[in-house]
Amino acid sequence: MSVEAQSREVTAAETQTVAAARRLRDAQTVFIGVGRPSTAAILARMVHNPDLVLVYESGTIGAKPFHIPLSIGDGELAETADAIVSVTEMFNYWIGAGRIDVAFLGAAQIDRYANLNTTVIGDYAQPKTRLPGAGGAPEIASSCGEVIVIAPHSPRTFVEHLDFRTTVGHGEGNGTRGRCGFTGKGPTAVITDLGTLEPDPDTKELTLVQLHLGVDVDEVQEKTGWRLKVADQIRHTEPPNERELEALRELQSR
Amino acid sequence: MSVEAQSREVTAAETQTVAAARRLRDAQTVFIGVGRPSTAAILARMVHNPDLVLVYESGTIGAKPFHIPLSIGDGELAETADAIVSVTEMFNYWIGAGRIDVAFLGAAQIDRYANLNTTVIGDYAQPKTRLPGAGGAPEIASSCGEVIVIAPHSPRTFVEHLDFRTTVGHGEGNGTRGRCGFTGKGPTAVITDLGTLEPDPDTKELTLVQLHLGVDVDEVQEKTGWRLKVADQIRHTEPPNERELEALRELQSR
Amino acid sequence: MAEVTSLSEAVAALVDDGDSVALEGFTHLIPFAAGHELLRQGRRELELIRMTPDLLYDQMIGVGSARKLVFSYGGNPGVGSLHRFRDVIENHWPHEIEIEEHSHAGMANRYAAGASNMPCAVMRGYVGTDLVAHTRVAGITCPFTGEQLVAVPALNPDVSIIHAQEADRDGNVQLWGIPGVQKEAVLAASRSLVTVERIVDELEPKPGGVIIPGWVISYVAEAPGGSRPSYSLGITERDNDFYRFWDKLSRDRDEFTAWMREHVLDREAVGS
Amino acid sequence: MAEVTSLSEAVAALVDDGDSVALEGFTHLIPFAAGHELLRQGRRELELIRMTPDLLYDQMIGVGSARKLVFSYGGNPGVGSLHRFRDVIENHWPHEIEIEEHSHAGMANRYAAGASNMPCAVMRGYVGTDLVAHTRVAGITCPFTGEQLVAVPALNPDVSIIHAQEADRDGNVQLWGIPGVQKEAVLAASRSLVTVERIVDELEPKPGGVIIPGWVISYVAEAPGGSRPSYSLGITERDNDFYRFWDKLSRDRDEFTAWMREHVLDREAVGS
Repeated sequence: MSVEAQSREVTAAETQTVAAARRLRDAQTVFIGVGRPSTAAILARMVHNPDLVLVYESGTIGAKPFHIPLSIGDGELAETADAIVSVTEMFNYWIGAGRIDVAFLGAAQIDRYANLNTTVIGDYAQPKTRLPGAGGAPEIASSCGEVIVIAPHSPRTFVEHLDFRTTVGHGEGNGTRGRCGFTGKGPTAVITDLGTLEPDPDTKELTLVQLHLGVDVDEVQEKTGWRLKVADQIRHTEPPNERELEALRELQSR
Repeated sequence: MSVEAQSREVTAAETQTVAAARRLRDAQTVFIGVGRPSTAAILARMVHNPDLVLVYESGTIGAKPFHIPLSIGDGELAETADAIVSVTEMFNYWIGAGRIDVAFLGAAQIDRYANLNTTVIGDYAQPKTRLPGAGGAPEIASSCGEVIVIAPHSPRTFVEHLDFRTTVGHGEGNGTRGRCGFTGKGPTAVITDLGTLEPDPDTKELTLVQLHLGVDVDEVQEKTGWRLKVADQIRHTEPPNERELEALRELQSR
Repeated sequence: MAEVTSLSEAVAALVDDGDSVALEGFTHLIPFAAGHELLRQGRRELELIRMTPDLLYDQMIGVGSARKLVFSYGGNPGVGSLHRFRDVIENHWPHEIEIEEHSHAGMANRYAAGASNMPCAVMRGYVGTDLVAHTRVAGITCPFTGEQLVAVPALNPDVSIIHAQEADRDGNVQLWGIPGVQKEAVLAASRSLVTVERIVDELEPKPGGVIIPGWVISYVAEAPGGSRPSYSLGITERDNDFYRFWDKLSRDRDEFTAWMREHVLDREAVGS
Repeated sequence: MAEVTSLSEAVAALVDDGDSVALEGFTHLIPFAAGHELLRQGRRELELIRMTPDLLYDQMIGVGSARKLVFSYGGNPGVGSLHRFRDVIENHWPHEIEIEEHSHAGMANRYAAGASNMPCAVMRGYVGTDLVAHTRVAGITCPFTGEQLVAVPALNPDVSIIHAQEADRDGNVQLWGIPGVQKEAVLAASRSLVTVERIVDELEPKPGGVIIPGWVISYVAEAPGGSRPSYSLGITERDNDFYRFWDKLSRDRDEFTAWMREHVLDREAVGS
């Protein structure tokens, strides 16, 4: 693999996935949906945190998939789980009770306070695009220890105003979560294919803190639908190292 | 057994147990505690209703004990059950949901409206006798299809006023259960070692409707702590037949 | 005791036009065969209830059997959109339907309340979202702490239909693997049908096995492969390729209609 | 991850005087060994929580370790009275304690609320009984139907202790047979201990097996026979004769005290 790994350029998607995986280094448990979040969590178990407990909303706790699952209920998740519980128990005893350290969420729209829309584009009654809906996101975001949003960086996704607020990130800014009685910290990072945004400690407004290799601030601003807050000292994402890259490519080739 | 069965006189306890078992002829499911109710239900499965589903509050559904269990959680109940559920599920999904046709309950005190006391004799704060308490009885009595009370007939048990109302039978008479929002019919019979009482259809006051062999109304009245209502046409309990008696004695000898 | 009969007889006896029907199965054990039989029997005006509509409800909505849809996540898991689901909401094709959507936590608690014969369930959630203005949820206060919580109304379908691995001849059912909300759905419904991969002389309790006694089930019908393209753990595998195939096929109304006629409507019932 | 250690070390690390402690196990899997170790370590002023106090709490109350008792059924199952339980309430021997009693349904829902990190649970029950005047229950109205329901406060013990058949070396626990409210008790508590019959290299999922992951448990300790005279299904049998024997022995304060000294207080911890 090593040679092959060298022989190919690192893609933005790979950088994004690795950046997400690294965030799980110190987590005990992670809640994940399908797609890139699932890939990142499996990668983290391979490289950064072998004891990481993967929890899927299908009720599988401690799943150890060898392949990247297509659905959150693939047979391999059930076969490799430490425990399988009903969906009711999952949301009441595990998610709602706040037992999960980190949750990965995606979104079709995200605003400057990391509130998420997965319901509709356009008007609710007459939507331009009907999206899948809430799923587990609202309660996952309110109860899990922290939320990491993984989204493609484009003006269509990073919008000034959500068409529908499906999931509360930081609401109208600092204080909203407290007023709502949420137990979790909410979004602590938004990881895109261009870089990483984190909420400002005081205002909770998303701030660009990290750029992936070869990306500059102007490009990120261009692809963000509001006047982006940028950290004074902007860091560069450490590129995927060989071990991470080999593991990720090997995983995706399974 | 037959000869032996003939050779011994039928005891009042045997008549009471058989009378209780016969009440389960048409039931699909019965909820039982330990002691005589359990014996009666097992006897009913042996003689009157082989498909009867025995449900114990320990969470065992469809238990088929060969021996009379000492506790409601004996290993044999778990080993022979169709399904075992948590106590939370038992009370929410099964008892509270009203899925059980008949429940057998006992009591230290019972009043003329078949309300039950299993909490204290005397004052609550300074009881003369502290009894075990409610257990599952209040919700069993409110939610099961009907309740059959099995109790020894004595003035200490059949009292004018309960020292504590642990479980509502018919409350202050007809209408109480409706006002409380109970879904089940409540007590439909009280079976004692002397006879059977049933609530009056209009007033719900317990009425003596059946006398066991060799018992007369005066004796029942003597052992009842209030002026007992007696049915115009009082029936005599059909004595245990040979099959019932043999089965009961064989069961108790296991 | 459940009556063990054929899938077509069970569906005919259980479901009327206009009924509220929950066909549950959380990714795993989705009762496709039963849903297809509903369509073959021409049931209409149904209130279709499912946490995850998945391909099955995409198909049922697309052929016009639904009057209302109650759900919490209407996507093709891991693939993308459900195109018939989108088309009926975005363009009212084949006709307009009513929708009621919740979060997964809300739907799961609604089923649990229904199974407990409670009028509602109390939980935390929905707060601060636009869902509150568009669905049935209400505030309720904890009498001990004063905390503001939310209540969701119990879900009690006229009919619930699930798929399981096994039943015995008395209609006692065992399923294992991801249990989802199937037990709750059956216990919450007025009437129920469980289709099974196989009927056995005696259920042998399995690790992770969930037993549903036959006396709380109306009908049991044998339907081998009845969860395809979903799966029945240990017996069939999830057909992930079909989920990808559906993404392409279902984009086009005519292709969808032709496919449904050929592969569902003009077919015989499984196990009949 | 749970720390796998000895019973005496786990109890010393977990429980302080004055704590609220739930030792659960519904007839089955009652953690006698752990309760006895609490007594040997001289814990006092405990708030003891159990649906069914059973012989274990009769012993713990009788030696004076309790400040308060929270329960729903204080009898010797199938035998009769718990004499130490009666003596402390009727005669304040060895000292006065506070009691809080509920119905089984109330206690089970309180544990479930605690496990869900909810402040209360909503149910039907208590209505029309004298319990309402003597325990913590409050009316609450369904916002959809207007039905008057009751709420019970969540139960969140400082420490929950249960017994199970098996654990692996990471502290993942499996129990089977009657599961009672043990999972809820562990999830509702701030800290927890699970004693097990045996520690195995790998848990093999059993029919009816309930798995509690090690990462929600504080300590796991091996305690073979640790549920006697209760039982661990498949490993030990319930000692019904001892339950009958206790009925006679425990009537007399001196005989009780002597027996406890000889068989519990002066003994070594199991598995230590």
